[in-house]
Amino acid sequence: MTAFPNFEWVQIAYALLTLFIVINYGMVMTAVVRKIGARVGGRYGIPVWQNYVDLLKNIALRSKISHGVMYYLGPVFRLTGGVGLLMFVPTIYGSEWHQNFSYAGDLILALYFVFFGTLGMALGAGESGHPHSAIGVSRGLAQVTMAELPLALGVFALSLQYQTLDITEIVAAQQGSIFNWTVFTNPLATVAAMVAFVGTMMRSPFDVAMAPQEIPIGPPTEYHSSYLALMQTNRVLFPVAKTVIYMNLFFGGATSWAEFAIKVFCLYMISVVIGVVHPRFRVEQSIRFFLKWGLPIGVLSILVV
Amino acid sequence: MVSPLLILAAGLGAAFILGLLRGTSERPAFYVTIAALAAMSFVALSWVVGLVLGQTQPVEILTAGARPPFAINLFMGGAEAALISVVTLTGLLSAFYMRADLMRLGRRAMAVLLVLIMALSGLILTRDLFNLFVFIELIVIATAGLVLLSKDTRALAAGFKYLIVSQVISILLLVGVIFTYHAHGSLNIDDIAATPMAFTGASLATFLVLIALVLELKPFPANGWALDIYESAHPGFSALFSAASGTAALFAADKLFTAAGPAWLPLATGVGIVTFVGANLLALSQSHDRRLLGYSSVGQIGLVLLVVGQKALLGADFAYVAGGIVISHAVAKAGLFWLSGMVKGRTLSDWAALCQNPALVVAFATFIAMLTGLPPFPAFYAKWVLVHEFAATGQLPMLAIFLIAALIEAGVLFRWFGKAIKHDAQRSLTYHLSRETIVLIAMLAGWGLGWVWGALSDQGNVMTALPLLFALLFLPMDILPARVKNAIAMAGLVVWFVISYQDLDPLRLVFMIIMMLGGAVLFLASFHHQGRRMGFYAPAMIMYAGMALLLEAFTAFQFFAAWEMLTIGSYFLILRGKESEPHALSYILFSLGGAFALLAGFALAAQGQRIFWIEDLSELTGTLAPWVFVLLALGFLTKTAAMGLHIWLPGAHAEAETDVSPMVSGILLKAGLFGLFVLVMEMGHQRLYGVDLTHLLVWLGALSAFIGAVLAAFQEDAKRLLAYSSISQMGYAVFGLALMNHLGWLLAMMFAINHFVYKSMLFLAVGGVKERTHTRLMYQMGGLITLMPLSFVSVLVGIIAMSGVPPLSGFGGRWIFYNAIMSTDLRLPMVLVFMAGPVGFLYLFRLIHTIFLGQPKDNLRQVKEAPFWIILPQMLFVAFLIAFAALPGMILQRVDRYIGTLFGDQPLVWSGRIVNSAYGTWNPVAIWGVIIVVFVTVLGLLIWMNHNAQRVKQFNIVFSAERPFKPQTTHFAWNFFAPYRKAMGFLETPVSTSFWTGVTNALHGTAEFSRKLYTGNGQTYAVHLLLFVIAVYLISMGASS
Amino acid sequence: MMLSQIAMALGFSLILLGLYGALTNRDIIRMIVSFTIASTGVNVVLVSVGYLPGRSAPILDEAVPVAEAATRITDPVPQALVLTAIVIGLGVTALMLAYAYRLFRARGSLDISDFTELKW
Amino acid sequence: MKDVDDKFLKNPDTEVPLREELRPRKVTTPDGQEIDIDPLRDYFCEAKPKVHPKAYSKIVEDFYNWARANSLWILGFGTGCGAIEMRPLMTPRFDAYRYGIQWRPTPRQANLLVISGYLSVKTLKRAIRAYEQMPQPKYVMGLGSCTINGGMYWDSYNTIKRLDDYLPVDMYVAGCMPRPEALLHGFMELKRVIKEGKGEGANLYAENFDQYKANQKAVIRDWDMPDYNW
Repeated sequence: MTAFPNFEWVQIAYALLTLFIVINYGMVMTAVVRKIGARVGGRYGIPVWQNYVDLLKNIALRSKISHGVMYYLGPVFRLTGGVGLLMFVPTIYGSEWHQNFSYAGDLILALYFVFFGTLGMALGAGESGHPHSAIGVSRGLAQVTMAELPLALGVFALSLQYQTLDITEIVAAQQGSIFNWTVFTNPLATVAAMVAFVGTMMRSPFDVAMAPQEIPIGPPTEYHSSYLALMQTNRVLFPVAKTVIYMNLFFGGATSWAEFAIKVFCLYMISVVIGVVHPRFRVEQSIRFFLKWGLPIGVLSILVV
Repeated sequence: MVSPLLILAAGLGAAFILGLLRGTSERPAFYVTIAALAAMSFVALSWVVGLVLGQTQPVEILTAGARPPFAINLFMGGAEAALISVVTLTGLLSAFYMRADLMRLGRRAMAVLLVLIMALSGLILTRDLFNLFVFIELIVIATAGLVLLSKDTRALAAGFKYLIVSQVISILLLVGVIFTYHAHGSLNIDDIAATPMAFTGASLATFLVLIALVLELKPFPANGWALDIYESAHPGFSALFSAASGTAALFAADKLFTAAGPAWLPLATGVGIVTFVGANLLALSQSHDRRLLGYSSVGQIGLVLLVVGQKALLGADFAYVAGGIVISHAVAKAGLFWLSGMVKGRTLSDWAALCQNPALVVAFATFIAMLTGLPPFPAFYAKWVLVHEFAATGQLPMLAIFLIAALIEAGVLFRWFGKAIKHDAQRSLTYHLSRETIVLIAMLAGWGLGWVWGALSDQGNVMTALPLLFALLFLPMDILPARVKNAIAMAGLVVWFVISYQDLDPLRLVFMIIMMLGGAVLFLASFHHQGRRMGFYAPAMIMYAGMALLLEAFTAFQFFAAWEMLTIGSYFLILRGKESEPHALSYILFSLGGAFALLAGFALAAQGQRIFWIEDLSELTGTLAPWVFVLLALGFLTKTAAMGLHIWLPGAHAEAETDVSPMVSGILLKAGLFGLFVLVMEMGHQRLYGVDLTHLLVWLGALSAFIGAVLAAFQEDAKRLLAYSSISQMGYAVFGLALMNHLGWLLAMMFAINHFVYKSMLFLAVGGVKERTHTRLMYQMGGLITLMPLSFVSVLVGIIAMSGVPPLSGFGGRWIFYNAIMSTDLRLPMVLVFMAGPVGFLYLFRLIHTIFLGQPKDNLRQVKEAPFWIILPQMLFVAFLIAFAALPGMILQRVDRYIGTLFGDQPLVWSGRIVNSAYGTWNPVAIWGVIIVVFVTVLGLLIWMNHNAQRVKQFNIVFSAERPFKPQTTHFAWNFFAPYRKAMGFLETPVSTSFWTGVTNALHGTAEFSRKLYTGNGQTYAVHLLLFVIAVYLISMGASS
Repeated sequence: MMLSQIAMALGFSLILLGLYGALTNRDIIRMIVSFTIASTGVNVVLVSVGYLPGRSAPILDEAVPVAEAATRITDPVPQALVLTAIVIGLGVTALMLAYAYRLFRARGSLDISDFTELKW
Repeated sequence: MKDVDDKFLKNPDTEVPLREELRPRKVTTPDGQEIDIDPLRDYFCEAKPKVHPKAYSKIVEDFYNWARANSLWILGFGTGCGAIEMRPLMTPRFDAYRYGIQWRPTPRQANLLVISGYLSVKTLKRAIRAYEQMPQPKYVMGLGSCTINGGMYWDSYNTIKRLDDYLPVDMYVAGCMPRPEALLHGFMELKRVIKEGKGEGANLYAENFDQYKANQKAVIRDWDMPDYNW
């Protein structure tokens, strides 16, 4: 087992534990976020367990249809992308339990594995034959080309700064004081990456791919029942997994689940807050936004490192 | 040895005998003519053989029993014997060729023909100035007589114009002769040579003699009359006029230039280069085949005149160079004129009739290759030496002009070839077995001469290279069934690999694996073709031969010859595509342009060294080195289709046949990459005006990677999309290479391997789809996943691999990329590369979605999976990709170690299956493990929950409570990235296309404008002639004072 | 010496005259005549170059014994050349006239500017 | 099951021709063969709806029903004036979200089809299609008297009078129009019905499929779709 250094079966249990915690955290957190949104709007809002109920309801649906093999596999790709991303990133710094399988690769693996689910989902949506799905994918891909750019630049600046691509080492370098966090040592890279963060969270103003009420909901138009359940699971898991990366890279990581919960929540709220006060961008508008703001900041960040 | 005088005597004697025959007995007359010509040829050839074998010595023949200057003397040496052989053999073959017309016109015509050949031989033999004049006048008379052979009534006018001009020339010549005599007291050329005169007023006589002979060579622009003759005369005679008369006149001019002394050589150089450029430029706008051949003849003769002008500098090489070009020209031009006699129509497209006869197509290709100086023909060796001489003597502007004009010439000829191959024949061939035989004899002579020149070359004989011979074997084997040839070709590639892989370093080995074994795998797809598939295997194997030789090239010459070979082979391959004519032309032009840049680069680097070893590039220093780097890089970047030099690629790759596209994309592009590898490995960092050239390469690579991807996203044509994607991928590779660090090079290698695999796979898959759907437009497809599942799988694997998503091998490339850029100080170009990555998703998704997903169309509802033989290699590639993704070490580790020896570092640590760099880790097996386990678990979960899903059909979609109208209106495919185009469409502006279009338009415009010079009026031509003489005189006076 | 110079000047004048004529007359026959004039001029020039005053024609007979030939005759070479040139000139002129005849037969015209189908 | 309104039964003698795009036709493949295309057969799944049994164990079914009741996803399909009454439910005043109710833009993800007013025959076709595309179990709620007996359109020439003849209605909310409070109450009642395991309209529809189809086809003149829209 040279490929799996120090592999023990218990690691799988640890990883499942991480997965369990993160999914539940995601379920509750997204519900809480929605509830906060409702309260801000003067509504009571959904119950915090609503996500569980919806999930269960979808699994409990009786009739299902399938448009074909790729359609069937789309949600599988999607969830594998989310779970895999979580598995490839150390969740809690210093905890042997929650390193997951991060020895499989480094930051680059995480950055590229983000696309795994996107690609599979896009393919599945494509096979449904629904034009709205294709339109949604077209928009989403077009937007992501530029949205990922500031992140790539920020990460490049960051890895130049720390001279490593290993997430654990990057987190380790930020320990000690809050001022060791990248957000303070390298604010430009952080800002650049956060632009990308906001841009890829599928929230307003960058939610033109889903565009509810316009092209119904884009790629998942044809998905329902357990397919949708898998996607819902991913929908709560994936943003958290992604936020974990940002947390690890820019905000000192987390040494405990409590710190994890707070940091992820705060980061997540950034995109929520921006989202509730901004109307939706069209694709070319958001691309211009990234070119106008994300790109210069990113370039600056790689130049000053 | 028979006296050379017999050559003249036989001609004259036979002409007299013809006079004695009865006017009605054409047949005996013809036999007499043939016998005389055969006798003349025999004598000439026996002299050649004798002189070559050393059995005889060159001989001076005295006439009238007195020594010069009191009598005329002739001289028979090696050059004379060879050229007379050319003249007489051309005469003999042309006589056979013109048999019907000669019989029609009777013995007088035959006599005139004999006199012409005799006079041409005399022109070559004579060492007497006045005798020269006499022979020239005889040639004029005979020519004017033979022009009348043509059934074209316009030939009459052409002949008269010729006579007018000849009158003027003879006046100039005679006046020149008499004053030369007055000055030297002798008419013997050798006597004149003994006391050469500098260019002064008194030497006006010499000038007149020389200019008269130059005018005989039809210099640009004083040559309208000659073009009219070419256009209207009988092709058999035109062959003589171009090949034999041109050769003889050139030799005469050479004799006199030698006699006049080196001070006069610039005159030849000047007139030669102007003629070479002008004639080729004007040929651009010709649509009449024979007139085009005329221009080409004029250009070639100008080229030889240029070589004559370089005589003093070329020294011992002169005969080799001039002879190479002259003889290539003679054989090729005679062959082409003979061919033109078999083609009925007179436009270039009418040559499509040749396609009925493959042997003639091969002959046509041979002649064009001979004219453009491609290997292995004599002109190739000649051009090599000539260019090196230019470079060694610092005549750089001349070098540039020469290469540009040669490129224009190639453009003219290959445009013609393309038309002939690709257009539909309106009229069939006028077929005569004898005529075909004659043409084929000329073709064989061409190949034979190629061998001779190769044997004489000190660089090595291209014709003896085993791969090339193997490739040429496919010409006669073309009658075999395609599958047999295919098996032989595959076996050839594998065998070559087996016998040669041991001597290679790992870097070359990887390229060898890609090119030879990869090529063999790609040939699997060719099993799909049934029947004979004429004309496919020879070019394909020539291309592979070029690549095989390229990898084992150690001298610049070997490298260049191999490069030209793979270029020409791939050109013929690309030309086979359905609509590929313009694209193949732009391909060959860019490739030859690139090859000429290589040639110039090597020549500059060699600085007169006879054998230049590639590895000596590293020892170049001083101001020269960066320029060499620029030129070589330019050459290689043309092949890798870097941004700006890329416009040939999309069309060429897209229009090529299904199994050709992967060859030219997956394999051929690697040749350019290999060249760049060699270049940066040997030359490293070079600075020009303080700019590190590798930095420029980094930028260029990044730009290609980005723009190529953006352009790919906007294509509607699946194969064009893949072609643009190749530009992008090659951009990555160039980028990695130019980073000039260990990981950068490993990155380039990784891309070379990956790009070969997935691009071949994708091209095959898309090609397979095209085979079934008969279209390449993606929006016309859709929903093919259920019909062509295996093609879908290979596209799926291909796009995952190419986009760099883990776990497939593209991710390895990305991982190395990040590690490589960590250790470089260049940062800004990364922005472009970072942008290129996600854009890759755009076109890849579009590719798979619009073809395989979405709504199936009515007419494609019942298409079948792509043919087995097209699928088979794809599946092999899929397997390889997966294996390579899990175990990249099996190839990369060795390469990595080798690159380590070059840089003296070892940034990657291979511990077991894990790769560690200074910055991070890549554990491909673990990645696979995690992903597979998660994927299977989730899939199992879904199947457990949704196993009873109802399979529905294409219109069972929610459509706002409506139903879709038709599949065509429901498939979202055309202009798929409309939003992206809205934002980034400005990148689509065809800047480089406009630039290159501008260049060609300017050339065409100039040609179109300048050719109005040739008004067709004989008097105007005479005026041109006089003005030309005056202009040359004034210019040379100015130059010498 | 005067004589040869006059002859040479005359010869060149004839050449120029002939060329002028050939280039300005459109009629083919006139052109041919002009060329004949020009070649006559060339012949005159040839002869004038070889002319040595006071010597006799280079014919070896009783009047000029072989032994004295070198000092008594003019240069024979130009004269030989002229003879040849005349012959050739005749041939070319005849050919041109033949062409003129056939051109006229073909087109009914002798204007050189009518024969410009072949151009560009 | 009552019979349909006989007022505008379509005349069986005048057959409405099939739309051009749905007519069987011949198409030439790239290889030049002629193939037959029958759009209705080739483009649409022809399977009939199945009756789906309840979960094997009662407690699981109860649990599922609880989840179904607390996660009512409404298809945003407004007919008639009732659509206006639904909007306030999303506002702070009524806030239906707190009951687990939300609106989905696609039938695939919705469980509850609210017919919010009168249905013209033309709209009926769309309603049927939307209903059939929803996954089981699914519920129909009729708003206002129009869906019960035609209401003010009782003698209209092209408005259906009893929704129940065409789709299995689980819950009617009376009124013309019912106010949002009434709607909320209706939802609460529907939740109760579902929790009791009586929300089996979809199975009813599948069981009496032929009857429903006959009723639907009796009024819809241009039936240009398959019998069941998957």
